[in-house]
Amino acid sequence: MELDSLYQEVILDHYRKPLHKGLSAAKDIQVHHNNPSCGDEVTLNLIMDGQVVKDISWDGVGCSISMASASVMSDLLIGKEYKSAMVISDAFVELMQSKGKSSGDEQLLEDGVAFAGVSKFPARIKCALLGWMAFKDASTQVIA
Amino acid sequence: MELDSLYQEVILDHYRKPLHKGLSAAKDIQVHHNNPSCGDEVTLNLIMDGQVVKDISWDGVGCSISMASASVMSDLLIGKEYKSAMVISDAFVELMQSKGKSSGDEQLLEDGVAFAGVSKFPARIKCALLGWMAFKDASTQVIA
Amino acid sequence: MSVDLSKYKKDFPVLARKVRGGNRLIYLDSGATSQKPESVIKAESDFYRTINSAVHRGAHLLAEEASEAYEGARENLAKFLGAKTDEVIFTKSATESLNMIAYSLGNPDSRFNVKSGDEIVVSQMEHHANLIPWQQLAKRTGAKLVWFSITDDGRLDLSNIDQIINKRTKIVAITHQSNVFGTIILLQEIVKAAHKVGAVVVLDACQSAPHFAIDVKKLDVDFLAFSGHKTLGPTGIGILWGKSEILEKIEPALFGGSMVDSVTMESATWAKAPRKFEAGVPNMAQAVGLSAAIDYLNVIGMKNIAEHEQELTRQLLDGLSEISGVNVIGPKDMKDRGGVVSFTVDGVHPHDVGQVLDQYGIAVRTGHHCAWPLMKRLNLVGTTRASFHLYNDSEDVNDLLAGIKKVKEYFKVGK
Amino acid sequence: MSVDLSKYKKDFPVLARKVRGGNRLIYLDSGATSQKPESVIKAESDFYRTINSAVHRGAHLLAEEASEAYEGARENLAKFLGAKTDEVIFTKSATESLNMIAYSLGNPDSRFNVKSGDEIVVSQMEHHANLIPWQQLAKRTGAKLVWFSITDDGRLDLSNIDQIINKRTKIVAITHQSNVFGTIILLQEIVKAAHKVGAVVVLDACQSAPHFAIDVKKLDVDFLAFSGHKTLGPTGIGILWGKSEILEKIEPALFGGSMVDSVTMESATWAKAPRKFEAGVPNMAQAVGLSAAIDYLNVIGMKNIAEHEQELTRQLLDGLSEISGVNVIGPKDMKDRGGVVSFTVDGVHPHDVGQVLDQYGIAVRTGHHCAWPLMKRLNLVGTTRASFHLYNDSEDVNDLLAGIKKVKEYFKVGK
Ligand SMILES: Cc1ncc(COP(=O)(O)O)c(C=O)c1O
Ligand SMILES: Cc1ncc(COP(=O)(O)O)c(C=O)c1O
Repeated sequence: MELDSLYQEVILDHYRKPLHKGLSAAKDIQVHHNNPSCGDEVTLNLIMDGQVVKDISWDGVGCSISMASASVMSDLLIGKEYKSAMVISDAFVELMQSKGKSSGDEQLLEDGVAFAGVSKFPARIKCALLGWMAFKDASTQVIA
Repeated sequence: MELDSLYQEVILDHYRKPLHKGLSAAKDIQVHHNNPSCGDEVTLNLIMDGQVVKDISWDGVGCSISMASASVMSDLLIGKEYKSAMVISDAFVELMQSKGKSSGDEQLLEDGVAFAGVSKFPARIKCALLGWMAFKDASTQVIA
Repeated sequence: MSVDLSKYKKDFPVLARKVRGGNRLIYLDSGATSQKPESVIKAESDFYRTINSAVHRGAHLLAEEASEAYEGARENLAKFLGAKTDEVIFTKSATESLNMIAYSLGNPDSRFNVKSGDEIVVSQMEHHANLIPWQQLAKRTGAKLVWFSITDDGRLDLSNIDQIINKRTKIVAITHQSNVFGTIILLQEIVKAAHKVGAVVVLDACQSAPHFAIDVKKLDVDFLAFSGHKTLGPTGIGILWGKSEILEKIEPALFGGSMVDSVTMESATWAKAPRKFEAGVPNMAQAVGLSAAIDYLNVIGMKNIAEHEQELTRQLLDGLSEISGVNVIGPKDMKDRGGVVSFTVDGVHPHDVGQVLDQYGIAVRTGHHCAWPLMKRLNLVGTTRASFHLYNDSEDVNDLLAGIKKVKEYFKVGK
Repeated sequence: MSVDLSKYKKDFPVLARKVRGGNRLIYLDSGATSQKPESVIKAESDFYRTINSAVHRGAHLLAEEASEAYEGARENLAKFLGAKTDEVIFTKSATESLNMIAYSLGNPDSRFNVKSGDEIVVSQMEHHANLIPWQQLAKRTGAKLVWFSITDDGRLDLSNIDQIINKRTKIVAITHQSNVFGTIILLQEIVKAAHKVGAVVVLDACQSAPHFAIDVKKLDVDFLAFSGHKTLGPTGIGILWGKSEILEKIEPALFGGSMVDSVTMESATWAKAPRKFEAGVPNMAQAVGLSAAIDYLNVIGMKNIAEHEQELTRQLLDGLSEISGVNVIGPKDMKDRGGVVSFTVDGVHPHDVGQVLDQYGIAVRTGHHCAWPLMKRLNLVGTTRASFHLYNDSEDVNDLLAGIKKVKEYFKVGK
């Protein structure tokens, strides 16, 4: 079923047991992003250690795609250099824009490739990007 | 030609030699009416003698139909009782709304029946009514 | 089913579509926009094919015919609302209608105008289109925005109407039927209270006018707005109706050609309503299309349509009550409610509910339904909403109910 | 004729009509509204027949497809104007576009906002749609309206540009091509002067965008408005283009669904452009129809269309100069002028000229053309106006010239 390409088991797992959910007490910066057309919200705390992403924690309400994606994003980016976090982030955005034509670089995106199917559902792309956009916003602000 | 039912000779004659055109010095009331969609304008001076229309004079710019109609109207209504002027005026309005189905009461409307054809040209009806509406407005104000 | 409207379904070309791997389209999103019968589509394209030209402007045959068609549409809409012809104003949408009134009533040259110290009343269940224009009017003028709360079962809380509508009240803007709950608002008490203090009542009829008979004289409101596209009509056309006595006394909000009485470089005066409120070359083909939609609705009869939708709503509410973990948001009984049903499924986000339903060809709306403050009041992130029009049938409801069960299976929630 | 567009005429169904006792329709009123090719009519009705649903709102397939079509239309329009996609806003008409900017620029929360002491510049040859909104803005804010005069031959008088555009100037709103004279306004000097003092330039492109290629980057204006219905597109759709840096800094003018970032009962914040400026369910089918019109124009090529209309205009001006008692109002030569030709016939009121022409199937516009102040400046009650689009041909011009001679005969004026 077409639907299964959207709701990969990996995604549903992350949705049911999201990683790094729950905001940390400490933070360098906090950002709040939302998706006005559906009401999904993510708040994200970021701690940087120089150029390294030391910690990401987040909270939010939203659909399985948006919550699972925030979970995957945080787990993937914690510990990465800012520069490689950006590379990963760009690769994820590109995957989302691939209209089902790319299956993603598993080396780079790990669990993130599970979202490849989302790119066939235009209305869900912004769900998958919500957490990533929050991270991009937060990290750019800290680095700048 | 269909056009000839619009531009009756009587109309063109009144257009070329309009009656009671040129505003009188004396007046009980002056009204100014215009037709914003085409720019036609009529200014009308009215003198009443009790319930009798003593004098109408007018000036204006506009198409053949609007000018000729003001001419016919003034000539027809001067000297009439207010009440019969209203009857004539109503008959003229009715003729204009007849969509070409009425030829008008010549007894009542005299030269006014020449406008019967106008009722087949919806865009011109308001031209034909411009002077009449000005009279109606002016006389109602004086009588009231 | 007491009224059988099944023969009309075939008039809607889009309903013949197969979606997502061959499923028939089960369109349950008429609250967002309705589908259009062939006669409406044809009326709009026939306008272009035969008489297209600028109304009220040309001296030629096409302009005559276009003007007649356009003004005929106005007459038809007026009859539909029990209004006078000159009280019907064509706008692009209900949203524009509501914004226009807000601008007009905030213009100091309008004889009914809002100023600092005045109050504007709305409710907690308004669509953004009947909320934000009033927030903005309040901001511009210094007036205060106040609102009716809702009760937990999705009704308007009128218990404090005496405080809410008071001497300072200038405008009461209220929805006729909630686009989230389906609740129909009984207006009598509100209109009476508003008129007693000299306030005008603005009715958002977006969810009512397309579904049951409306008579503006009986409702006794002062303004009313609804959208053509929810009324089987084209997109890009809306209605603003206003009482002629009030239209006379207020300034227009859009300025340009065809709405003037005279113009100099410095200033301008206005034509009479409705012209005054229709600046520019109007959405003529859409007005004519909407008029065809009204004709279509009239043939079936608004009473029959309302009854039909009632049946479907009852069937859906009954069915939903039998699925565990499904919560109807809004009235659970048929008292004063229309064919809009919101619900949540425990453990599944509305967006995901909608996605699974879509897989089976079932088109519903998910999210906050442009009623964000209402969602916050309810502590919800959103709902899934099914909404009907005359082309829906009992099978659609059955398929939706079956679909919801599949959603639960898919996400492994409940039994 | 150098460019032969004759094969396109058959694409316009209305042009096959016979009028007034069997005459072919000679449509010379494209300045008021253009005719529509079959592909546009079909694009609009196909939207209803196949993908009709509310964009940006549903979680279902139709909503996806409708959103794609609608946003695709935006992309297409952006390319047409040499603009960024997010700078293109769908409105209902140029009139609405211009009013929206006026409201936005008058909102004190906009970072470019007009206030008392500021000046707004227009010209004496503006259409009411690009005059009255600025009169009203001036009235609302206490700003002053000033204007460029015109020369006797129908050109903009820029001799006092240094006084007209000065330190107090905040907005310069100007037409790109006069809808009465056909004069094309050369913008460079005006734009330079405006930008030098930090003013924004609003371009009324109603009579230009449908007829020749436009590149907003080259024009370097800040806002631009035009109407779909004059551009072979449907009625009920207009374009507002604005520079993204400015769109970011101004408040929207219409409030409602789909344009918000967040909403509480008290206040709301806005989405980014273009969403911020498109409240409510948009005129989707019309946007898609307009996009099809742009496709159609692109296939023919705006350059070819402009050249074709130039040829017809030259032919008409030449022909009119040979009829005694006929006066061209506006430029009599081809320098910087487009396919709009106004004229008067000595001794015959324009309304009567139009009526006689109509009898021969010739559709022209008569009157003040929504440019009343200009008529007063010219001491005219109105003109008769012929205006072209790509579907006109040399035979149309010949028939018009013959028609004018018949007018003179009918009213027995001149030889
Ligand atoms: C120069 C000009 N500006 C503005 C307008 C207004 O356009 P619309 O009536 O389509 O809003 C027109 C056409 O009527 C026009 O010719
Ligand atoms: C209750 C209500 N009010 C207002 C609107 C706005 O209508 P539109 O978007 O057609 O302007 C809608 C629909 O979206 C609605 O449901």
